[in-house]
Amino acid sequence: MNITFPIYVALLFFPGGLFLMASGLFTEYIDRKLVARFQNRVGPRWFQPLADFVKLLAKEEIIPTGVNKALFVLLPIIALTAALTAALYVPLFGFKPVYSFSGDLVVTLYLLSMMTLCIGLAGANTEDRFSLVGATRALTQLFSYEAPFLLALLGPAIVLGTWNIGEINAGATSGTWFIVLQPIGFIVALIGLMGKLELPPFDAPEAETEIVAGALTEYSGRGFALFKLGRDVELVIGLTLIASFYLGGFTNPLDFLWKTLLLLFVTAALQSLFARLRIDQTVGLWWRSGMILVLLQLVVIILGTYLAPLVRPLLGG
Amino acid sequence: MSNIATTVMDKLKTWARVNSPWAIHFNSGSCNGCDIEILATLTPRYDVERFGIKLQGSPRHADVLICTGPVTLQARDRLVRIYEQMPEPKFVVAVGSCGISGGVFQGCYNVVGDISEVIPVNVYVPGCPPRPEAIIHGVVELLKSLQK
Amino acid sequence: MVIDDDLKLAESLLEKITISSTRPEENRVDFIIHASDIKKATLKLLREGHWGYLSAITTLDCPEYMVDETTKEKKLVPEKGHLEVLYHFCRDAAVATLRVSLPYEDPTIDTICDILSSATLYEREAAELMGITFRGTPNTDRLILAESWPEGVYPLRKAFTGLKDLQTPEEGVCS
Amino acid sequence: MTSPVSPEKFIVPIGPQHPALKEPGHFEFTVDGEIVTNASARLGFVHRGMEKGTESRTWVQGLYLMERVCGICSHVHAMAFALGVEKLAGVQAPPRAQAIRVLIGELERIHSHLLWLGVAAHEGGFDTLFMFSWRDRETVMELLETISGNRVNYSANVLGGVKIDIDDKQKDALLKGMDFLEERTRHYLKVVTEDETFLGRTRNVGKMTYEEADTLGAIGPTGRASGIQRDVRVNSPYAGYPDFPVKLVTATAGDLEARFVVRIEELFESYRLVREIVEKLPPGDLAARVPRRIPEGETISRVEAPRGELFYFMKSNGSDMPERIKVRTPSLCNWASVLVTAVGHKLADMPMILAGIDPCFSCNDRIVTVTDHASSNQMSWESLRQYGIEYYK
Repeated sequence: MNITFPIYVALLFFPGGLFLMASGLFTEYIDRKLVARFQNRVGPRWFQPLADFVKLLAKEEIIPTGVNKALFVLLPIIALTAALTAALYVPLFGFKPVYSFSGDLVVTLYLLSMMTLCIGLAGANTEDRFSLVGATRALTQLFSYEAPFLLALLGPAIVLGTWNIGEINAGATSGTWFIVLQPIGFIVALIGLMGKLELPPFDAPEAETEIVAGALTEYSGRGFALFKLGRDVELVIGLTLIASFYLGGFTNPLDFLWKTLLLLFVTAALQSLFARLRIDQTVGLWWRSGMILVLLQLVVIILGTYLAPLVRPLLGG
Repeated sequence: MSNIATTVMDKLKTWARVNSPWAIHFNSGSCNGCDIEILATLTPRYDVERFGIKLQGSPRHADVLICTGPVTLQARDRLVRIYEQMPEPKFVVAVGSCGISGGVFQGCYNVVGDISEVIPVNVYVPGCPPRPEAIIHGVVELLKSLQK
Repeated sequence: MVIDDDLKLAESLLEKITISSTRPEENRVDFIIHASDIKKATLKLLREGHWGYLSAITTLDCPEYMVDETTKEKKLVPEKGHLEVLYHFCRDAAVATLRVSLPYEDPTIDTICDILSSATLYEREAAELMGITFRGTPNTDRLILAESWPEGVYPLRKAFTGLKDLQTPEEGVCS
Repeated sequence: MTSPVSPEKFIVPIGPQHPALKEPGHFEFTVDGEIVTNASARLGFVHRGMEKGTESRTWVQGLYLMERVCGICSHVHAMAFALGVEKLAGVQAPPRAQAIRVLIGELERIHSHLLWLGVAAHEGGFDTLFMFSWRDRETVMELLETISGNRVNYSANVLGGVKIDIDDKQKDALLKGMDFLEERTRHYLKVVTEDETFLGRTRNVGKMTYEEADTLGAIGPTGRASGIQRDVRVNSPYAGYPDFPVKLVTATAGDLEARFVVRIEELFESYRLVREIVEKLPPGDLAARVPRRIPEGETISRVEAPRGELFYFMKSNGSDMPERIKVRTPSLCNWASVLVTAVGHKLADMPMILAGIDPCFSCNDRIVTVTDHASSNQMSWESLRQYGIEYYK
């Protein structure tokens, strides 16, 4: 389905703004409900994230002393806008990406990690010790999972020879699914997404039982609401990215729906299975195992793509 | 036109506040009988997340302060500080008869005895300790009072 | 019976420094010793005899009462009476208690923290609630009472009847 | 243990309000580089002045006051108090009452250990285990409620005996509950000893050797995990324990994992005991009369609480009000031994070490105070751990 929407509709309503936020909230609901059901609990009602969001908007916003006021107010807005702009290049809901150019994969990834940067800055901005530590942890985690996550997504890009998400999505629908061809890439990408969104077991930066609420301890009201919404939107975009790369792209909304929900189910299961890793364990896990696996896989891909044309005439003839 | 907008906004605000009351728990000297019952409300059998109640870590994120214990002298100013850190509109639920009248510890030298002497309290949940259902009922009563 | 041998062992360990030893119950023995011998006694019991472990330090306030003729109920004689410090050592079922009595005017005793470092907790509590000073104890800061608690007021003393009688606590309710 | 004030001394204050601690506590770890040089806690937030309270209450009122020293082990406090008063008054509770006391004591140990398993898992971020163990704990809470009418603070004890009885319907509810719990606990034992993320946080963390534990007087599961043969139910049996002997559960590793395993194995022991008591419940009446005025005298009553030996010193002066009640709770001993062994350990392990001894603040509102150093700069608990990790990298 490659109907293209007029730019304003795309930006404000359909694949872009409002609908994306609504789907972000709905994904958060499904995620919390799944985790609760795994823990044998009943879990929240369907409109819970919406109620949380509206309530937080209606709450009084406390600006603590010793804080750079402009930065304090601006950071949540930047975080949310970064997440929303990243959505333009991603084939949301099975439609062709609104705007794509070659190399937009790298731009999207860095727009997505802008959110963690904003949280890190927000934490460092205040004097509260808990958020200072939360900020250092968030940034440490950012540096440790960013590279493997990018390399894992590069796998299919190299095989299809293009860095344009739209084309990768189209290419992925043709051949066999990349999850079969590059299983390591899929695993590292999925775990990288969980690390990026600080979902448990990688939620050391906002470990509720250790550092109160990490970098966002000082935020209340609107700022906290925007940060939470930004994270939900990022969850939707991340799932679409991995689903379109590794689960053989999607051509229609139905295709999109069942693939992202499948991935969401897997992440919810992973969330409730493990204890929270200490920050040094998460960083260790990434640099030692994640990085090496992905590099190994890239070497295999590169050998495969460049040697194949030489070898095929010998074999196939 | 503008008053219709404001009434809709108010209705929306109260709907949101009633459906997502985030709570924070402070033990101001309790024998932790009430605290383990508050914790029990999170577990599968009672699960307060059905009503949107989530236990938050930071006072900044919380609307409802669930306070237990007869407020010992030592915990008094910390309790006041926690109360002041919470953003408006904030509510207090005093769980257990210690918070209401000092309970069994009345007359002990280090005990203030009644939470409402230190911070304004909206709902009292009597019992030593009250059952998890009673604590949930207390919070639901608080939410009903918000509706009016 | 095993308990009896433990008690006899304790008595043999301490017979040189005890003033007198009694058996209030079949599994307990009490030794009355001088305040200055406390270090020697603990060393003998814990290190030489390996006699169990220090279970608790209890402090007693034994003031003198005089019967008031008119109202016939007991009244405290101010500044009269003595404090008592009890060191309880347990070994299986047997409990040996070292009893030291200290005068009101100068309730000081040596610390046993150098023998048993974890005893600092019990000494800290005794010092704060009953007003007994332990010479040479490593840490003398306030233990459990609130910072706002007035100095020199010892709640577990019989003379203490409540903070309200001393001074009214400052204002309470805020906004 | 005098710690010299070294220039770069970090004092880390945590609490009193902290989501990890279900109760107020304020911990200060003085650190020299990576190694903890001095660990002290400043509690007092839960100090209600109960010992003084008992002196202005009659013996019967004192029983209800002592039940609320700690909500999790309320029966054990009441039992120790009642046993002490009976010894002073020279009264012997009937055998059926003693057996029921032991039964409720074991049920309370089950509920306390399951509670601790959940809270320690929650502290380590393993929320699913927290939810599951607390869901299973509801079975034992229900059993306690059917027997005594209340989930916490069951006040089954009366001076001279017990005021509740166990009929046949309750007996088979107990047996059914025990079978369900035994099968669940076997699963938890497997999780605690095999789940590698959990082992990453517990294996040889907070190690305490046998000698350290012995000299410092570590008691309860913390001490038994280092091989200390100390369990009041075995060394000096009280109430109904002489006719229902207990097998001592110990481990040797002395680290956090051993403490987990010891507590879970004690659960199996408690299930066996409850089954045995339900079958062989002696007949007879429930309580003996105890006079209002207790004759003059002193006594010591020692009882095995879920966290270790609970020590009561009671002195009566012949009137109907006690002269002096001294309560030394098990957590005080555990605190002392762990805070001393914490010296020399790594910083990053502090949270789990503290969670490992099952700290119960309201039990021991009388712990070491803070050392105030003008030169110290304040770090949060977490930034100290972060400091540890930076140092490690």
